[in-house]
Amino acid sequence: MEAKVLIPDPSRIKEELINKYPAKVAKKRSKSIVINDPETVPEVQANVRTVPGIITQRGCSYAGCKGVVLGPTRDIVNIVHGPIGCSFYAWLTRRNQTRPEKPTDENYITYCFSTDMQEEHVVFGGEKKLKVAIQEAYDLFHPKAIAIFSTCPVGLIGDDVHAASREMKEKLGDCNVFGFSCEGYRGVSQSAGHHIANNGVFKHMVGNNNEPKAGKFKLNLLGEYNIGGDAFEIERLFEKCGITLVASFSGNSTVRAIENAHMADLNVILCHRSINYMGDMMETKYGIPWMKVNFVGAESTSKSLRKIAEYFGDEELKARVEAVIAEETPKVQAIIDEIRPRTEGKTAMLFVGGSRAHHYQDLFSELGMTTLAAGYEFAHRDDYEGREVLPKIKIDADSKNIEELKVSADPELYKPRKSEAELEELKARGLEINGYEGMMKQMQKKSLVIDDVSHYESEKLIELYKPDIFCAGIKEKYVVQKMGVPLKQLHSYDYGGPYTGYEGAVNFYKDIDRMVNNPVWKLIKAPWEKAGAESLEASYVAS
Amino acid sequence: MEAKVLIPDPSRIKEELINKYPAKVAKKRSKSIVINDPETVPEVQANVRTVPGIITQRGCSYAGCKGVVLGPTRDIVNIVHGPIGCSFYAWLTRRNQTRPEKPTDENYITYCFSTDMQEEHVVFGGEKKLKVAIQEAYDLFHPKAIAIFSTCPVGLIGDDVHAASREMKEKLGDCNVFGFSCEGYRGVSQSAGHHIANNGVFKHMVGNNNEPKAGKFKLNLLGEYNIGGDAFEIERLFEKCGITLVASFSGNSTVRAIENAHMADLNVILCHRSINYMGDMMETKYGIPWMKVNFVGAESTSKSLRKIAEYFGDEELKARVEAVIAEETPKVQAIIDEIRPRTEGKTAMLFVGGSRAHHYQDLFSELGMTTLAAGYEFAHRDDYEGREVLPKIKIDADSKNIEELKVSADPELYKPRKSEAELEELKARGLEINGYEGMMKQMQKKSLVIDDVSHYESEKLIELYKPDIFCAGIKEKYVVQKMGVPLKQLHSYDYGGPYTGYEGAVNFYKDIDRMVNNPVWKLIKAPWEKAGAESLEASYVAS
Amino acid sequence: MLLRHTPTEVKEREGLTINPAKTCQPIGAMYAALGIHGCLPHSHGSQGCCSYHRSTLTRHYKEPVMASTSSFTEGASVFGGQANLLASIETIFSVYDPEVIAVHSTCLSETIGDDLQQITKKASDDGKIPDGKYVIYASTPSFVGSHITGYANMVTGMAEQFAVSTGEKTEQINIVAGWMEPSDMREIKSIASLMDAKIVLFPDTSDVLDAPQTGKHEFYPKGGVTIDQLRSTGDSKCSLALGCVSAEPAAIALDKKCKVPFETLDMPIGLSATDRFIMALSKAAGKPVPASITAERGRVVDVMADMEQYFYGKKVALFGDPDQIMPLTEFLLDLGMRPTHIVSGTPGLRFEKRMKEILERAPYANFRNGAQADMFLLHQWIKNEPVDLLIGNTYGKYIARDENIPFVRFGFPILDRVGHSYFPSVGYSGAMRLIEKILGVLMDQQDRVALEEKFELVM
Amino acid sequence: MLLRHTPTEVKEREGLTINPAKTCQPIGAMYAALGIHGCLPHSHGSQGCCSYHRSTLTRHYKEPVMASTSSFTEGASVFGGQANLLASIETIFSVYDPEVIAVHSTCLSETIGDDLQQITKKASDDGKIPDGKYVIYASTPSFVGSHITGYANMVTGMAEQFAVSTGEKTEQINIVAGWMEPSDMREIKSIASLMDAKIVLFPDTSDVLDAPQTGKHEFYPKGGVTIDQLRSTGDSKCSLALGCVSAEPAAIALDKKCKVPFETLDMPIGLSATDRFIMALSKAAGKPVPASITAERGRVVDVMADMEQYFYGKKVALFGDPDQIMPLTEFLLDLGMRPTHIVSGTPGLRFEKRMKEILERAPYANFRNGAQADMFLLHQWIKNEPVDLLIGNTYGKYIARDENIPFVRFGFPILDRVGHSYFPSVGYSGAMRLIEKILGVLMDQQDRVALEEKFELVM
Repeated sequence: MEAKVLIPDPSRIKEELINKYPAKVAKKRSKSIVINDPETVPEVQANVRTVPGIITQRGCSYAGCKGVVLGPTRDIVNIVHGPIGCSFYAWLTRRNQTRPEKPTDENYITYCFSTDMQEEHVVFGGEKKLKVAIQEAYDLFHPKAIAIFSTCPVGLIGDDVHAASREMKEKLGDCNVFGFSCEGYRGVSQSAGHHIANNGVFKHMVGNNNEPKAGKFKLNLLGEYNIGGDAFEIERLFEKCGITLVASFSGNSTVRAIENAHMADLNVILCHRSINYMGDMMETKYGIPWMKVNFVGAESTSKSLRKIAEYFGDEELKARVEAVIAEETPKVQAIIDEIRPRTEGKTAMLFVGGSRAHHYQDLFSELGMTTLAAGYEFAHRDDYEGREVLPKIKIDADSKNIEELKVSADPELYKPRKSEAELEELKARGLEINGYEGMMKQMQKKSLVIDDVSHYESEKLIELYKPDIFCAGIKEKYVVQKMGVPLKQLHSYDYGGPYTGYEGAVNFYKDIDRMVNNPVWKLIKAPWEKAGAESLEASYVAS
Repeated sequence: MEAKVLIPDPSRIKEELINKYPAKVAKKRSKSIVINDPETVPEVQANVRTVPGIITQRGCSYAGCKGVVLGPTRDIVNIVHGPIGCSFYAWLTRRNQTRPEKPTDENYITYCFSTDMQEEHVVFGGEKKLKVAIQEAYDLFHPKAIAIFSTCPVGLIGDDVHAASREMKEKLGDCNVFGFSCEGYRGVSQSAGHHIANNGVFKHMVGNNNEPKAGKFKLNLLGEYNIGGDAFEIERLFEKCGITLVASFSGNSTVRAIENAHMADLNVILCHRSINYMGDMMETKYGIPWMKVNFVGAESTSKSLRKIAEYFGDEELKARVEAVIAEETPKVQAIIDEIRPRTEGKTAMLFVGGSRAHHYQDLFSELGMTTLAAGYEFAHRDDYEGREVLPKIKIDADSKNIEELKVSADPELYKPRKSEAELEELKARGLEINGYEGMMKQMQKKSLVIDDVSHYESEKLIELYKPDIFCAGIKEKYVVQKMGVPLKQLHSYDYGGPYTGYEGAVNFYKDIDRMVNNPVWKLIKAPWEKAGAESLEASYVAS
Repeated sequence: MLLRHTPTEVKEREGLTINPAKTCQPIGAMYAALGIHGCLPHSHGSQGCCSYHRSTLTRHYKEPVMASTSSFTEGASVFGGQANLLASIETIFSVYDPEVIAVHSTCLSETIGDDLQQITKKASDDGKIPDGKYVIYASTPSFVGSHITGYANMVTGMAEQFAVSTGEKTEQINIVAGWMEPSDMREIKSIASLMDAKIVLFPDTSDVLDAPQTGKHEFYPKGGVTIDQLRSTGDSKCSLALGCVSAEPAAIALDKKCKVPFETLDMPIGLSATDRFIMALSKAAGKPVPASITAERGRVVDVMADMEQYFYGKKVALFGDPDQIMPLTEFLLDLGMRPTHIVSGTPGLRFEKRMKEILERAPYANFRNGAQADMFLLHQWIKNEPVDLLIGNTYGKYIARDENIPFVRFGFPILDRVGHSYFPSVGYSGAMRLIEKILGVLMDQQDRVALEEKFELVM
Repeated sequence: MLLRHTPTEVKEREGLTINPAKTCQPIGAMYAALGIHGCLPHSHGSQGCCSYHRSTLTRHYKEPVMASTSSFTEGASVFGGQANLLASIETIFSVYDPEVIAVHSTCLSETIGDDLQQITKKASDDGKIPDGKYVIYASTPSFVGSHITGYANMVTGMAEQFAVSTGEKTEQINIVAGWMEPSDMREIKSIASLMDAKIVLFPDTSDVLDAPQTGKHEFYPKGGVTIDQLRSTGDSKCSLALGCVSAEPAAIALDKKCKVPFETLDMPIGLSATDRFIMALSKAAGKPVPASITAERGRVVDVMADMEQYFYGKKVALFGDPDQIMPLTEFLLDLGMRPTHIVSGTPGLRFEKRMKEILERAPYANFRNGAQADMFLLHQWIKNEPVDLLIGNTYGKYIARDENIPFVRFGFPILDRVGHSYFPSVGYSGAMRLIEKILGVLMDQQDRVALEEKFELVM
């Protein structure tokens, strides 16, 4: 990838970013601010505590567990055990779209359930209330599954949500009830919650439904939460290609599908950060290999479809994939051709999530735009540097607190989908099985990589680089826009999307074109604030 | 009818009403302001010029012709020949509802057509433009009929709309084209326009369609314009009773129906003022008697249905009418019983139209409310004093200008529906055939009757009588309400209705209850404007 | 379908106007006259005109609209209306006691050739005008121009017939209000007051056509430009005419009569037109723009930036009056929208020229004004190229319903909603209101048509 | 159906809250703190709280919402959060340089028993608070009350921790703002200024959460009550608390600490509550009510009278926060409407008592607040007795769509429309806006469902 724009000297910039911090803070932050070299891939400090008092983008473990991973599945009644707020804030705000097959099918995505813990429960314990709540939910809805999410006080006061869940599961008989110890203080960010969620889903759901699934090329979509309908577009492409989607983790998904996931022959991972645990555990227990894919960007989509076809090694599938690509890409190209002259040479920054800051660079690249700086909100080093760095990552106190499931091959269900030899051959042909090379190898030299960027650093970056667009989340949106720079939300897509696949790429091109070229940015200054505004005294000439 | 409320001395009030006028004006107005005596029925000066400069409720001849009579029929393309305003103001503002049988049926009620006369046409004549307009309307819509309405300049510049219409009718072949010389300056009010409209409809439409109409009890509804759906309710009752409506003049009506009207056996007249000409002419030409009816008020509705049954003299019909009355009235009574305690003893004034100021007194009476004063906007003496006064009415210059059609019995179609003897017998049984007794005989003694009330007089009346409700039109609505008195619009019904029949009565009761008892009237004074508002200095006591 | 007979195919018409996007002069003159304190508008014609104009204005404002008429009958039409007008003047002063009667003509009195100047002079000569009272007039033939023309003519009449030049210029700035709402006039005065600019605004219908409920009918409500103020306009240092069609003629008249120089501006609707108005007022007054105005502007731009995605590229059809349509079109462009079809029944080269300038940014736009530039044509255009939004007066609701188009009521008349007379459309506050309204209907539509899985919580 | 699983039959629940009509304390504290000039709100808890609160406030205001967090991890949760808060204070003053840090607790820090008073004292003792800078705090456990409680607690904290009594009373009147929009606070100040009443309003988020677009991010926007003003509240002659739930506690605190007598009023929403506010302010200031306010009131009554038919007897369901619901319910009654179903998640006897008084005029009304008084229950009530109008925050749109009910967004949060932060709902201007909004949706519905022959031009 070649630099389209001149990048300022990054070492000076790094200096500017940290020089206002107290010494200890500056020292810590400097390890998370890295000048990229795609060849050598320097180490990025990641997945460490945010300095208290720093204005961070990060959320909590509960957000990662309930908000990100479990929330999108439509037919689980997700009860948040705790004071009302946690459940309220996660109510429909993530735009996980879902489309039941029949209008009468279960769909609780629009509901918000909470035990609404009061002071007496903090003092005397909330398990009893939780069990009443589970019973009431069951009586009202008779759902297939009820999941319980622990908020901060729950762990501290000693409520055992797992015991309560087991008891109620037993009592109800036909409803799977399970809990998550995803208190907000666990770990250092949402990331802890993803891990906890993966563990729970793996333990309590995957493998419950051994019904064989029809289809020749069966896979699971891991880490696709169907924000703005992303999964719909991928589903469309899979269907066109003749690929069978067994389960999606967890956008537009159902309990029965996830319980059936182990019947697939491949896991494709979109959001590496939030779900790679699941890929690994399913490989170990059931023998299903996983592959990192990316459906963000037209080229990436084509590449990902080809990788899937390559994995299955079926000529008919390969031909069909090629036919789909040939059918879809010209429409995309036509749009690119129209828009690119207006976006070419512009610059972007992406500080968001745990995978999106990587994936969306492809779309900007397709628009001829350069990524000046990027970073994740809750990623680990492997997301930056690639999974080869995994053995080198030190486990700190915060990570140690997150349960690491002991998984072994299932005596009955373990069945390696590919032999060792086949896997080796696939790898030799360039398929990165069970691997992910991270973001930095794909970013240009001298671009900045910053983990857990702070508000202060964001403002400085904008001041120093004056990017044409900044990608982050809702908390950053209006701050950045106040500086006259459009901000694209990459969590909620600014209520647009989908951005996956070919249709999504077109949506994104149009949105970025609109944002960077919007007439409004030229209207910010009032005429009287502009240099050279005429003097106040007017002179009139009578006719 | 007994007085429910004490009426102030009307002679003093009459004094107050006119004492601010210049002497000549006062003298003129005093003849139109009459203290009623239902026994003697004093003469009311009516249908005379409004004094220039006086703020009057009245409109013009065009309004009466196009707005009132011709407007409601859905499948005539009504082209207003003149500057744009006249057509614009009459565009949909009268709430003449219409319900085509099929969704694809002709319905031009939502359209506004004008020749949009410009200065050049005033100078050089507008007939050519008119003919082009007719042709364009024909080419666009292929309507059954096109009617042309002359506005003020047309007559003055000498455009002959009748000749142009004849020419175009001939040219188009399958479209009835006819004109009206209803320039705004003709006559003294809308009333002139009604007469002109009646003449035109009679000449150009009635009798064109000799198709026999099925049904045993066939009648036309004259002077019902389906404002707010009034005609729908009457149609509902007719259908329930087994009465066949041949044509309505002209609400919810069609060209074909009106052309067929002479096949009916009875004309019932609702709005005596606007349409009595038609009743007389059809009697003369076709031998169809007419009867004044009133479907405003539950009791009046029952009475009118009975009168119709009596006219046809059929026992089965009479029984059916009684059954309908028995079915409908209890619902009405239940509502009256609930509402009347809240309206009993309240007072009303009605200054509106040419029949409504009479009819609506029945509804108020059903609510236990007293009419203190009433008058018409554009009526003639017969509407006040009864048709027996007709021979005594002097024809003045303004009336003389309105064409009086010479009508005689149709050699082929004249067929007296009732013999002289039958008619005499019906009259003897109390059926007022071809007659109307007017408003004053039904109003209580000492109530005021005022023709063409002026704005000044209205304000004075409100000041002096403080009525609980005032009935008039949109121009008066907010003036009166500013005085803290609710005004019920009896042209547009305040966008409510229907008010005819039983359902209409219920609607009206509810509306009046709502208006006179609305909490808003108690909120007019701010607390600090009220007598005894506490002093400005507050004293606080610290706890 | 409410307008089921409107065909998609557009054919040029020459004789027939269908569903007009204008009405006639006298109503404009009546409206303008209500903006003088203590004034009774008088319609010199047959009763119907006065009745129709009062009714339409009343429906739009839901307020008393007092006006008298010469009540022509056939006789007057033949022999001339002088007697009627003289009688009217006498009756009016004795019964309604106004400060001033503002007479406007009608197609009727114009066709028969009544000369208002001569008749009012005669009334004066005959002593029918009490001391200290006035009768002014404007010639407003219905067969020329539109209601906007009538408004402009009456405002010009005010300037011509009241303004006096004493020879001593004051620091006062005349602001000639184009046809706008009472709320708009209130807002203009509020802006001038914030800027500490000494202005006289005329006409001024605020506190006239938005009078409070007090339990008493004030025949002449508290508002309106006073006669003293009108007289003083001749000594003002300059005039700002807000609207090249409805306001400029009065400014020209003042310049001609009293040598008051003027600048003509678009009516301050939307961001850019308000920017120009603020700049012009600041310059004319020699006062800097106060921070509070700059901040208010900044809030508008803020919302424009934050909500840009909902505006961008949306096609808009609009109809109405020139001085409102021009800046509104520009505002739509500033919002990133596409003004696609535009009609106005009001003719005029000045209007056409300015629209051409504005539409340089929208070469795709259909625009027509004057003859047969009616809502029937607009509807046909929409059928040929559908739009995302319709803006116009209440009559637009028929098109909006038939074609399922989000609809923002704007202009005159608005007969079926309240708010226009209380909340301004001019200035930055007005721009914010327009933004809220436009966003509101677009988002309501999005919410209405969204598939269940696409129904958005956050927007 | 978006809420397809909500059954019509109402069953009492004790454990489960579904679709809450409230959220938790800390967000209220954060919002209140933003109403102090130069203040950085600080969330003493895990990161998620701060992130969620900032996100929700940002979505509601579409404005920057800056706040920091103690970023608890498991260690802090076990060993106490003192170290995190001390470190936060140090970092914040050096990096973000606020005038004041306003710390609020969370369920986490409350459960482990962190004592904010003690920690902030330690920060002060340790010299971590620069001279002339402040750290204030409020205890806002999420498991008590609601977001409204948190707001009240932080406002009380402001009063308690800043107010100073010098012994010399001033002519100043404290106005304690209940939870209202920046636009509302701006309007309160504008009313006071019209009345020439010397007031200090706190908190005051105007010019903070409605900041202009300037091309520059002002970390501490121009608005907010200043620390000097807050200090001066102790000498004020009296306090008016606008809202017995969200504002009164601060007024009581001022009375206790500095002997400032107070009067508690309903938030001035709608006609009657505004009447009482104007009267109270007039009395407190010893100033007559200016004619312009009386006229503005009269315009509201005028529209109420003129449009009464559209309101009368219409059934309304509403949900939201106590200090808004109470006067709104009263206003609906003044409009002749029938408030039929009302829920609020916020508990409280004061609230219940006042609602009971107001609902004496509506004995038919269903009202519940506190535990399980949620939108699920409201929806069930609506299924049992349908309504003509729904009023509440954005979450109401799901019920509105499912049940085809006209919907007016009012309260917190509004995530899918703009306007609430720019146009006030309080005062007479706010009453006019509410009227326009309510009429708008009712009439839109009428237009939508009307048969073609019943489609009205004039309304």
